[in-house]
Amino acid sequence: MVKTLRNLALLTLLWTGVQAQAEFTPESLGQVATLPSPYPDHWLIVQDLAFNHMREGRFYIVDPAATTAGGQMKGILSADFIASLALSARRNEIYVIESFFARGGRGGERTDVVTIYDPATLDVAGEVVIPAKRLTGMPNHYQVALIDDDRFMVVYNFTPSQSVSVIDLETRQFLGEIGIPGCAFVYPTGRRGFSSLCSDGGLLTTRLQSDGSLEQTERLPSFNDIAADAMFEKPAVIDGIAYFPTFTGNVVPVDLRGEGARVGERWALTNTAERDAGWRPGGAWPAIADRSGRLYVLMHGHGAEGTHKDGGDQVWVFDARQGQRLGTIELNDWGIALGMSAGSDQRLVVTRADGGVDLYDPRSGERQSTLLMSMDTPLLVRGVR
Amino acid sequence: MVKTLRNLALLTLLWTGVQAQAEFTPESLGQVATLPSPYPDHWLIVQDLAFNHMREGRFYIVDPAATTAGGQMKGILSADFIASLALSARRNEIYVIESFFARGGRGGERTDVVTIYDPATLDVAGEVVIPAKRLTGMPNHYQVALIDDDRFMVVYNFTPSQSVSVIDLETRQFLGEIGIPGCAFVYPTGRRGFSSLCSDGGLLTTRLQSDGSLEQTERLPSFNDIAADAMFEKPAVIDGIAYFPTFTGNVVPVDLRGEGARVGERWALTNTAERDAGWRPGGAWPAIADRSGRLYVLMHGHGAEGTHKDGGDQVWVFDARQGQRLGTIELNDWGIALGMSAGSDQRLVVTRADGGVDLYDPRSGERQSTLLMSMDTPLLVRGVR
Amino acid sequence: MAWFDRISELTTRGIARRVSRRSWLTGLGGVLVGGAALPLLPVARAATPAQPRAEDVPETGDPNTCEYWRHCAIDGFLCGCCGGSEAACPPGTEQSPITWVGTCRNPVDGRNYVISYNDCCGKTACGQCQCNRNEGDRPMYRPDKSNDINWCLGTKSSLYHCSTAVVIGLAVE
Amino acid sequence: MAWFDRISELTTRGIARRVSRRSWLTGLGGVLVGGAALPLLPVARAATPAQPRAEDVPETGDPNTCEYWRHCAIDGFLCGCCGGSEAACPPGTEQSPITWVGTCRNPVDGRNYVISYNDCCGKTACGQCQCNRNEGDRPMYRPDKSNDINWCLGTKSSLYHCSTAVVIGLAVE
Repeated sequence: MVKTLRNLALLTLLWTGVQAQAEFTPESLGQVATLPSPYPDHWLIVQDLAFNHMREGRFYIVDPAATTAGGQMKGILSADFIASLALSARRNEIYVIESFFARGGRGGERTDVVTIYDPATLDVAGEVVIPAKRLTGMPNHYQVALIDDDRFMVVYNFTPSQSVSVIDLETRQFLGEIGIPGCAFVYPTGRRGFSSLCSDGGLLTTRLQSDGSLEQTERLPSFNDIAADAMFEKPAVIDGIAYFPTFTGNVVPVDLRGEGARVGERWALTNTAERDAGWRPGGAWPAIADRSGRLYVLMHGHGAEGTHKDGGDQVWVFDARQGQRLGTIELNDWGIALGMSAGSDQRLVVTRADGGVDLYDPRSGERQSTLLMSMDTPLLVRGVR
Repeated sequence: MVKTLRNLALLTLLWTGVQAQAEFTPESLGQVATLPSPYPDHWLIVQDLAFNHMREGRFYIVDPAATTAGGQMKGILSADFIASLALSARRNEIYVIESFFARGGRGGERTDVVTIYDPATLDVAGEVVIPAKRLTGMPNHYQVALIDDDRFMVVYNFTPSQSVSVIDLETRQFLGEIGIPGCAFVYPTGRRGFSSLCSDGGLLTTRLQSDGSLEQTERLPSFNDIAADAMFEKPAVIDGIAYFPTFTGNVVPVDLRGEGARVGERWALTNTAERDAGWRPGGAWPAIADRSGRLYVLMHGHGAEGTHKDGGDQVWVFDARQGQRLGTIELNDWGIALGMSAGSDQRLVVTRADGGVDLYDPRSGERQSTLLMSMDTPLLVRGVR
Repeated sequence: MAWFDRISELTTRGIARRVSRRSWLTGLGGVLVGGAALPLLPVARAATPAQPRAEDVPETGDPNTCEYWRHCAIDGFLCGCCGGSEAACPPGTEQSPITWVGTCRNPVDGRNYVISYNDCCGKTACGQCQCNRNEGDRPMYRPDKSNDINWCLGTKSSLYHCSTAVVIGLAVE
Repeated sequence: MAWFDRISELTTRGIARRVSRRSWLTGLGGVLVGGAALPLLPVARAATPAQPRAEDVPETGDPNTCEYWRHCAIDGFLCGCCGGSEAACPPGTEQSPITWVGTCRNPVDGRNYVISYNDCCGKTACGQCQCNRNEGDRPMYRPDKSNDINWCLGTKSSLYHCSTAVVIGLAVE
């Protein structure tokens, strides 16, 4: 896991009167650690917003199975001004979409960049400068999407005009901007499209041509009662179907597999008694799925108007296709966001209200471990693919 | 203290169905607070390194007499990458010397800048780009100096070549670089000069001509036994005489009033018994003076090699000219750096090891107040002139 | 502006906050989320002659706390803790001309006021007095109602420093 | 690299650290600060054939703690907590070719080793495992002995990420 610095002649400055000893072979200078490729299934990527220092956010690459803080921390990617991240296994690249200010903490010209990392070395493999228009705000996994087999990246812009920037990852070029007026975010749809949720309660699907230009858009009329029961903009996706929880405790499935999005039949997370007791979903990422099709929803009791970001102390488990409750996980500590590791032996990841990050066995509901590194404001956690 | 935004037509976006009410006059939008000019004597400037996020350091302008956190915080200046600060009453300007990176947390081109602030509005009044060579490291008040009646600023560079950048504050231009090989920092000397401490134990004085170019340099031979009893690079200055404490507990006065520096007679902070008990000065800023000529030194017992940054739990008070101990202040909490407010009713400011900042009455030795704002890693504190 | 940090907030203020806020604001939902169809383009309005702090609004409470009545939908650092006030930006910053608006009930007169949560911009995060309350807040696809968005838009710099809570009207009851 | 943050260190590790460190290292001062007159220009030395971790050096202790024997003059974030190790930089960073050196006593064999505290550069502060120990440290006007300096010099970027502690020699006794 360690490479020595290439053929650079290392200048070791010995200012002291130290002499080389025949008996002693010094350690190598210029060693830089590398990471396995691909990353093991169980690794995680944790986004630390560093909210009080948001120009200095970080993504941590973490091995949660290690038993020491140093063992868990595998690498760090800088993430300026509440960045977004995307992974491409096919391209073997990590993308960080971030914003820089020419005069730092006092502003100056803003430059938005897609930084391209080699996952094994974490070296910057390239960058694409994009219009300085990307949405900045609380992070959402669907501010960026990879479509067309990871050929194109689309980044959601808000100025407050709404559009996406299209990037060709093959040529590492910014291709252009496509308007999505009145709509937000990019949920991958079909082969080469993405859908966006709209302020009128509807949905817009945008399809690209093979050169990355606009092919066609399609609007669905309102199916989202934003005033009375808004859909979270944060779905859990299972086999191309996005399950959007709503503020008062329903789930709206949207099928994104075809060329156009299709809204499925909504179902309730709660029965009448539970709803009357105020059980509602909530948090910075309230729902996540595992590979078997189970849907995990972070729930709090006594919910009301304004509690939709409060997270919860329980995770309710559902069969997403059947809309059936399968069980309940009682969290050891209050959670505010959910994630899921990759692979066959998945872990449910819960970001805690106190800044900790816990891993639960999604079947037994037992807490198995807690991340040990020091973090400022970790929020969203994802698996490594 | 509040100005409304000049004649800009404010665009207030009312997306809601709210209607103007005849009975109701809305509050002004575009209000921006301003500060009194000059600042009251008792205000402080606190440097928060934000060590874990050093590209996002801050200088806080603080009224320590206020009784709430919000009342104490008068304004914030951003301070990128362990910045330096200088004040000019004559020019009515505040200067922050800082470093920006074109690609933020992952580096890119570095730009060093002298940012010029209007103290009343904290607006950026101008900037001077200087060579990206300034020393970065733990902060020292003498990384920057204003000389020639605040006409010129000199900034200490370390690449590791040692030099100063000369800035004309009148024209806001970088004039040039002057080498100070083997020497460090800039202690204002005479009318238009500065002195630097050298690695051979000597001292270099550099005098500028009236156009800011080099006039003459003068080297003093070694008077500083760096191995056995190094002078801190952090003096307390009284009427042009810099009192440098040493690691083992002496004081070396250096007279900087004339055209050349003159080394005075060293005296001891401790008697034999105290020295044997290991009483030594220490900290990130171990000594400070008040306007009456008293010298305050942060002291710890059981000192030894390597304890010189440990701060202390006592402040010893001396008559600096006589080298006589006047008294002892027992700190309520362990301190790591000293500061002093301006004016006639001065306060001794102690940065605590736990991140707090306390104010003591320098005469009675009583702690009078504690800063209430939330800070990451406050270190150096100074008065406002 | 519009950020949301459950972590430090829940940590510092405790879960109790949820309960008190919830009970205090019960019943406001209707007012908060009512309204006509969303205009897709911002409606600009020239500033009316105004005053630093509305004399018509009876005041109570500490403006530098999250519990202050105007803060029922605030998300970010309170400008009153950063050198400004609940209505004024700190020195050296610029108030964003566009933002989201909330509706908060004034406990003194029992009336609902429209609060404009204009962000102050051009300096990096203030880092003081972070609050997050979400009465009437909606997801970011409904930007006019979303406090998750950085509203430093239309300003010289999009750097977010802190948030104000300016009373700009009485809500239509 | 070379930073010093009394605050968080003393906060997290407590005043007790001072005492234990002091007693542990008593008597090393002479070795640490000895040496000839300071060369004004750095003396460059090509890297000798070397190995990732010296087999000649008997090891003990946890390299990710401040108390680890090689860390007697370290100042900054331990690279072993950032994705690297006590001798290797974390992925995506670059090791500074110039730095300050200290001399630390190895408690296993009782010998003094020369430690090169090379900083890892090109990413912003790691923020993990901050340490500050100052055996043999001298003020910044003696740069070869100062851990207060950001030693990300001669690297592509001067951004400081973390510090390594590489054994490069045996001290002349």
